[in-house]
Amino acid sequence: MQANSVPLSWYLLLSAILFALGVAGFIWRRNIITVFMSIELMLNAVNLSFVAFSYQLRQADGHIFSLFVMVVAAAEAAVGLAIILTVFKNRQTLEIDEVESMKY
Amino acid sequence: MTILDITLFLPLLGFLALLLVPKDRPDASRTMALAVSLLTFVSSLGLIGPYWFRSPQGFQFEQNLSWIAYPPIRYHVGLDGLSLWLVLLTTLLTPICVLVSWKYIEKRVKEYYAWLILLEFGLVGVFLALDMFLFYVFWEISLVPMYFLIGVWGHERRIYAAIKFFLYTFAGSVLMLGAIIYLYNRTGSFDYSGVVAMITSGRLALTWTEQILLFLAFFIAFAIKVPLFPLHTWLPDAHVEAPTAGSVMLASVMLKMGAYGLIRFCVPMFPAASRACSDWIIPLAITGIIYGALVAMVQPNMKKLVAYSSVSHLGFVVLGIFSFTQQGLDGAVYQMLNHGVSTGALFILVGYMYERRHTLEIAGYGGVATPAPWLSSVFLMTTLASIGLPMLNNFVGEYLVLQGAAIANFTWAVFAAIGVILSAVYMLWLYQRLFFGRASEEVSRHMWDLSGREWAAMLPLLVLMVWMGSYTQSFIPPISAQNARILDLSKAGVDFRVDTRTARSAEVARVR
Amino acid sequence: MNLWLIPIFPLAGATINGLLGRRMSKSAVNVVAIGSVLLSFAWAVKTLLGLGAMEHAYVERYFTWIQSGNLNIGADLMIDRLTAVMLLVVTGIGSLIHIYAVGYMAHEGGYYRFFSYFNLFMFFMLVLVMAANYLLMFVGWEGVGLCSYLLIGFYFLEKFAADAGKKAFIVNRIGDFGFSLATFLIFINFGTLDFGGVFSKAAALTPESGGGTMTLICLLLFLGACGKSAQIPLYVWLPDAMAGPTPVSALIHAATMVTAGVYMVARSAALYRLAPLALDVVAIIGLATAFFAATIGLAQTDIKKVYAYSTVSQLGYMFLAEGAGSFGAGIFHLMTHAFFKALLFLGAGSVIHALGGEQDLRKMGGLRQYAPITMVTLLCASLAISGFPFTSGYFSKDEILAAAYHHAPWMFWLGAITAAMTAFYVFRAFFLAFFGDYRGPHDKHPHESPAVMWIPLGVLAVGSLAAGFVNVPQFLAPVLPAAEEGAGDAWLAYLSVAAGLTGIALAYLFYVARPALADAVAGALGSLYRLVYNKYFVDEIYDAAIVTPVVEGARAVLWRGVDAGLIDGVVNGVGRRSRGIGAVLRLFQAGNIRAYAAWVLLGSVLVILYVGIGGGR
Amino acid sequence: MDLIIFLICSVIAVACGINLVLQKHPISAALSLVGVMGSLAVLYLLLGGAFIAAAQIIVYAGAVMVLFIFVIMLLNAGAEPAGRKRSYARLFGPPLLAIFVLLIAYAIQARLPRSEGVQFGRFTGGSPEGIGIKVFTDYLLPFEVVSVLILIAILGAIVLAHKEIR
Amino acid sequence: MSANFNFPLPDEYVRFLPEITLSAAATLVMLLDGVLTERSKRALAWFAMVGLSLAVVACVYAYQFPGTAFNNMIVVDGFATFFRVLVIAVGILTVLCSESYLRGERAGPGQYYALLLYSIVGQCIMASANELIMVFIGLEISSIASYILAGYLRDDRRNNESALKYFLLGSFATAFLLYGIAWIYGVTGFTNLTEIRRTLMTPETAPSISLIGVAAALMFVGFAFKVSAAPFQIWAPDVYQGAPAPVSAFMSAGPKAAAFAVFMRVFLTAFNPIANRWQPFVWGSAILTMVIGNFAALTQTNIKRLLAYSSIAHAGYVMVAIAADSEIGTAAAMFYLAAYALMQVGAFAVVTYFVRQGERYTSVEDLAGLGYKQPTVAAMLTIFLLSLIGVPLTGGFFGKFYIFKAALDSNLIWLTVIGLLNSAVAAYYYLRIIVVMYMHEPGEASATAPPVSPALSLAMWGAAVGTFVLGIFPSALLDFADRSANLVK
Repeated sequence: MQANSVPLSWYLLLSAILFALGVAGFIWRRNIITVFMSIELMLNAVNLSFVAFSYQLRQADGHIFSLFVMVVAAAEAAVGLAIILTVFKNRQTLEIDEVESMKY
Repeated sequence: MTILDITLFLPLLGFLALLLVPKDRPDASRTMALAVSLLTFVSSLGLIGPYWFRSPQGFQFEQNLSWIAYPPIRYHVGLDGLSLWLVLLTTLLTPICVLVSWKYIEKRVKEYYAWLILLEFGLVGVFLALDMFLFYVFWEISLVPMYFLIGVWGHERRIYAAIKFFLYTFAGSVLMLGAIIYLYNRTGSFDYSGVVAMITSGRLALTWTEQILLFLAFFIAFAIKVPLFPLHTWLPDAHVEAPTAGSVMLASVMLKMGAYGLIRFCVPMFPAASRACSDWIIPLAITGIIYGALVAMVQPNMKKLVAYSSVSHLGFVVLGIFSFTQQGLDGAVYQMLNHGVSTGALFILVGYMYERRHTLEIAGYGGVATPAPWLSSVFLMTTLASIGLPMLNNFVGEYLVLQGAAIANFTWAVFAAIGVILSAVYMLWLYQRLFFGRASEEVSRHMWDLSGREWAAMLPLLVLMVWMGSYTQSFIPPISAQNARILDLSKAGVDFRVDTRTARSAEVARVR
Repeated sequence: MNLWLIPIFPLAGATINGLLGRRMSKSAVNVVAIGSVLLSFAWAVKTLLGLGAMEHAYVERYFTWIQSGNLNIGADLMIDRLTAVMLLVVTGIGSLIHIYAVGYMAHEGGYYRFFSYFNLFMFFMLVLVMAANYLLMFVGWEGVGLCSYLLIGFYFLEKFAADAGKKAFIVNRIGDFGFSLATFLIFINFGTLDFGGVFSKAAALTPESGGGTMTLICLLLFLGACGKSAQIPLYVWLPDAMAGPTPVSALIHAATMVTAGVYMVARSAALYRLAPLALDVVAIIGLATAFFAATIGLAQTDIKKVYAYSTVSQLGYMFLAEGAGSFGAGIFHLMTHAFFKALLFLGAGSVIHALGGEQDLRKMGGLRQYAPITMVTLLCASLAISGFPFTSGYFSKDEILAAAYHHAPWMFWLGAITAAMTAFYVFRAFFLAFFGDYRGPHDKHPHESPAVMWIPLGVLAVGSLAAGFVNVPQFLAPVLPAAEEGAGDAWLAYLSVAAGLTGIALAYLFYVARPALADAVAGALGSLYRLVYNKYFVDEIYDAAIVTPVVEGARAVLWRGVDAGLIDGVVNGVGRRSRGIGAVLRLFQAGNIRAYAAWVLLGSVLVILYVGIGGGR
Repeated sequence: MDLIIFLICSVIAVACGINLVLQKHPISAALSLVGVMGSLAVLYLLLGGAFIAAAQIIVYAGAVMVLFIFVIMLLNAGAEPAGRKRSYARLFGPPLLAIFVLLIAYAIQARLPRSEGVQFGRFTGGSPEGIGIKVFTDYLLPFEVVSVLILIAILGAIVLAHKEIR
Repeated sequence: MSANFNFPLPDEYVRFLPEITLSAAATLVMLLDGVLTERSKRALAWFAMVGLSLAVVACVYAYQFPGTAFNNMIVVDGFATFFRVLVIAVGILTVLCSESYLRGERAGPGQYYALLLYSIVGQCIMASANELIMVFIGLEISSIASYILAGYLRDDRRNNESALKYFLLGSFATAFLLYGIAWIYGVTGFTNLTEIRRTLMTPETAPSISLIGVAAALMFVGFAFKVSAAPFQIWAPDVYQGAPAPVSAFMSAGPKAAAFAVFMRVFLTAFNPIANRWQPFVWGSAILTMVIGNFAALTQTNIKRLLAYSSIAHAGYVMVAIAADSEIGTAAAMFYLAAYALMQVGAFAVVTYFVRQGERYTSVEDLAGLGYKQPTVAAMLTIFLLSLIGVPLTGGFFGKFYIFKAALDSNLIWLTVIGLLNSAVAAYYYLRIIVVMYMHEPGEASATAPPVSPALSLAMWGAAVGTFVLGIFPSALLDFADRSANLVK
């Protein structure tokens, strides 16, 4: 492979790392919104994989897929933020650890 | 639509009918229940027909309709010498239980009788089902009503007892379900006769492990129900806490489901395994006989005492079954009936006394014979029956069982016979503490003699005690014939330990 | 011949009295009770006459009782010479005691109950003696046990009565345990329980070929006999059984039921022949019982207890005879004993009746002017039991001692000593009751019993004097061939008579001539006397060694320990444990979202590890 | 050339990602997320996903993130306070995460068949034209169905967030 | 760049008819909600009922034209139809339960029913999806709708919490699922299940097992989460406890059934070739699920939470059927899900009736004496509980029986034994409820129990009758399940 071409696997690794970072954000951050954003990060990572794979396969299907993922992500964002709003209205906090009245 | 189907489904219809009776008319439901149960009993009398003078081969009134197309589950019912008397026992005891509960049950009368009748349905079904799946269905159905009878109308610790009873039995029976399914997967059929035929003809060859495991799966379910020695602890609680009728049904019929299952399924289907396992089953049975008697001896509570005595008596049944001798099996089955009659009667009488005095503590009585002579005489007779006095029913059963055990292995008989001594000890001691001595003031105030209704409930049982004790020919022949077949089946594929000692005494039985 | 009528009459009487008795007048009850017994007596006599010589057994088969496989038990009755003797004894003496009871029980409550039990007893006793197979015999065997239980506990208001009844039944059960085991073995080895079948098969065997099984069978049978006939070690119930009304003691615990064991052993003679060892055991146990019971009898103060122990001792004699191989002699003594012992008890009853319920010898005395008839009849009985020449006892005891001598001389000597003691304590009782001065409270006025009571006494007195002239052993020879009769042993007879006379003389010396002497001797013997007076503390020993450990063990170890503690502990433990598991598991549901996410991560890692990378390739 | 761009962008992406995880304040988290998205858009371009790249900027960075920031402002969410709860998630999270990444990486490196490197312009299927054709032929149904999804989203937002519920 | 553009045939629309009907109904409800007056909004429930009933008809009609539609996006076969009808039935029951509940909470019915119907659309799509993208979208439609439903009473703290948890964790898991899809797409080049299967079957094109494995694993996470199978069951109790009772009823049955449908379709068609890889893991997961569900339920006091755990346990039984990895297993799973849906929704229906305004009475003890205050309701609950225990003549029993039969067919003896013993354990906590209802003296909760609304009682009766029918005459459904169990054409 010539000098200035990038091995596909690098893209995949990058996506893996970003995915992992998303997971990490989900687990580490305590602000609900940030947690939600880490999910978005994960989705982005997935999208990268899709696009990368579809490059390798020379198909546009992956792109379609990631397109739909974006749409869904947008929808989720709307709903999710609405939910967060209600939670905040009732609890006056965005601390995720505060939202555990039901357990065991 | 044979008379057998009628006997089986009358209770179900009765149950549905009872649900329609208005709540606020308890007497209506009482009468209804009595009518239904009596009708059932009458129709069940018709079942004796084929066995009147002869004991025909195979199943009578066989009915084999498809219930569920696939997997092939069939409504396959039939009657043979083994189930005949058990069915009659059930149908006889139900009306008696209705009578017994007449005054005893005041709250939620309608539900009570509904459950009682539904219970009858389940029990009759268990004894008639010839399709293993159907058998299991009835087996479980009979569980629920009893659970409610104990849990709702029982005494103080009724809830604990009810749950214990249900879980114990349920835990055992799920394993049986597994075994049934396994057999189905091997044979493609739930049909009892079919499977047995396959096994005996060797068309279905189970490996040794398979056979042992399947045997155990069935055996544990039945052993819990019987109950066999270490698995018996649900029984005292359930008996003590249950209302009178509950205890009666429990002791007289439900315990027999286990023994019945042993004879019907375990022995013919897994002959080799049964014979192999009898080496440890019999010691357990004998332990149960002696242990039950000893523990019964020291109980301060009447019902508990009778309950433990059941453990002892049922030990005889198991001993008889696993002695694999004609006498043993006949005795076992006969003992099942005897125990049904005499222990049932005992529980009824205990119930009578509880209704009067409102305590089950033996210490609360004493000198009852003075205020209630007839009650004490009836109780005496029942006591004598249950300690196996000759010319009363239990004697025959115990004798045959012990004879059979002795034929198989004399040592067993020696130990088991100790139980006979002990039974006299605890029952007579109980009788003395209840009835002899001078009646204390409140005893003489509370105890009065039997009422007409109470007589009506007891009389059939008393008659049966004498009849079954003095002229066994009216009962044993069908049993014997059936057991002979089962004995043959149990020899299938068994190349070891087929008893030779009876063969030596080739005395041809006199025929009259 | 309708043998079945013989037992059925009493049964009918029992049923009628039992069900309707409460509404019937006393006289009606009497008619039913006595009538039924007399009827069966009459029918028995008629039957026997009809049967004539009875060279071999006459059997009537009625219906199959139990039929299972090759086991077939019929409700069959039979009569042979042995049965005949028993039949007459039971029905005859039974009727007399019934009549006597009318007078004795006149003032007791539960009159009808008493007679219905009494008749029921007759029924079972007759079944016992007429049964044609072991199991039917066992029916009677248990049945009489039941009636004795009921009758001993007749005064059930008193705890000691109820206890005595229970004790009797349970001790008998121990015997029956042996009996039933024996029947099992018999069936296993002979394939039948019919006397006919068993004995014909047994005849084919010899002691050698019979082997250990026969011995085992016979020993087990004898265990049964020990229970029923109050032999060591199971004799303890009989003295307590005196708690019942005196007619009961006379009929059941002297004349008939307690002899059932003797009868049964005699019936099984054919088997015992095959088991010499068992025979020795029988003889030794019998002799031992005879001796020890006699020693105890020496010191009892309750008149009925005295006679009770003498019964035990006499039964021992009978077993000694059978053990010595002379079954005829045993039965002979059984018959004579039935007469004089029944008489002794009835007499005692009449004495007690005369004193309004007093049983303690020390509170009697001087009754000879109050109750002369009783005294005379009792004298006859006492002479008979002491083997006074030409009374019935003389003949039978002579036979026994002779047989014992031929079996083993030392047995004879011991027997003779026992005879002396017997004579001594019987006459001790006699003298204490009728001679000297009245020692009881003076508000009571002793009086002679009514005719209905003393007439039976008279009849029995005649019997106990004359019965000896019936040569039972010879009559029984076809059934029970006697052991070889050694010649020229007249001196044995003299010796036994001498022993008896010595006993009487001593008794006279101690209790009439020199009353002080008795106490002096008792004092001199000291502890030995106390030991005997307290019946060797056997009851206490049994209680401490068997009853208490069993009961307490059952309570503490089995019930509290094993049942409630171990088994239920495990069961409930399983329940508790699984609830515990649940309580732990639910802790993972910490409610914290990030924790949940961590779980998901963990899960995914596991899945990838297993499903993904684990796959290789 | 590609390599350099890739390296730059990926470094930015990872850096922003890490920043997202570390930042206590949602705003900075949001901004770093935007950074990630931007760099990803460039990478899409490299991979021949012209349309996706555009969509990424418009939809994600444009719409979605604005929404986020809007909400953050609305709730004026401040920096999260120092964690009071010691959630065990944080304890055994890192090793798990490491394992996770390693597993995936291993799969990528060791198992994935080698293919020639990525070079800009080699593949242009991701052009708006190509996407358009795909969407309106093979992916017609999902494309239609997604409308339902969006409808739900709107409805949900109304249900949960509008002023008065009754 | 080939533009193979061909207009969809009428049949294809017919195959998609149920979804169309439902969306139409949903949209109508939504619009009507705007125009109707408060009073007349009651009618919306019945309107939704009509829509659902029409959808059922549509399903049956669509079944007349089996096959794929829209370039293999969806496939209409027995399996799909079965689950379509099932989820719609669940929807009907839910509507019936919700009617009085919403009135009690004075919550606007319009959007509620609309969301409900939309969510059912999503589940129908899942049931018939033959293409991962459809799976994904269907899943999202169903999930997002139920996120909102879970938090529908936005002023209720429990609702919010439940919604938030469900939403965050749900999308978290979905991300894994997507990642998995990306992988499977990358290594096979397809997202169409049949294509994927073909690729895996043909040796020369078959990629490395472990790559497929990774993909399968990641998708497993997503699905297992949706069906609440261990170790991904954690969210369920909190969410079910917090959501409005009728919504919990719906979520514990509908989405779960649909998710199982997808699960089975994906793993039994696409990943069938590597069954030997994932089957053992399903085995373990099944045991874990049963154990956690049953044992953790033993000590629960809140009845909604208890039912949540029990629903986990039942998911475990279905996993057993999947572990059997056979057509019988699939049929068993299908049957069981049907029976389970009936009894679970039935039980929740009673809870819905009982909790009262603001869900005041959610503790098991509150049911004390219900058997005498409200005999019919109590009898119903008893029936459902007995069915959950698995007492004969109820659907629950037959379902269990059939599942264990399948398991034994595949020689999963130990799995069967453990499952059987588990059902014995489960009996305990169900019995406890019965005990409280019949053997305790009535408390004020049951004393103040209002009469049952017609819609609710209709739901209960429907579920009860269904339970019995499945228990006594299972043949019809069973045959259908058996016939449509062979996913692999």
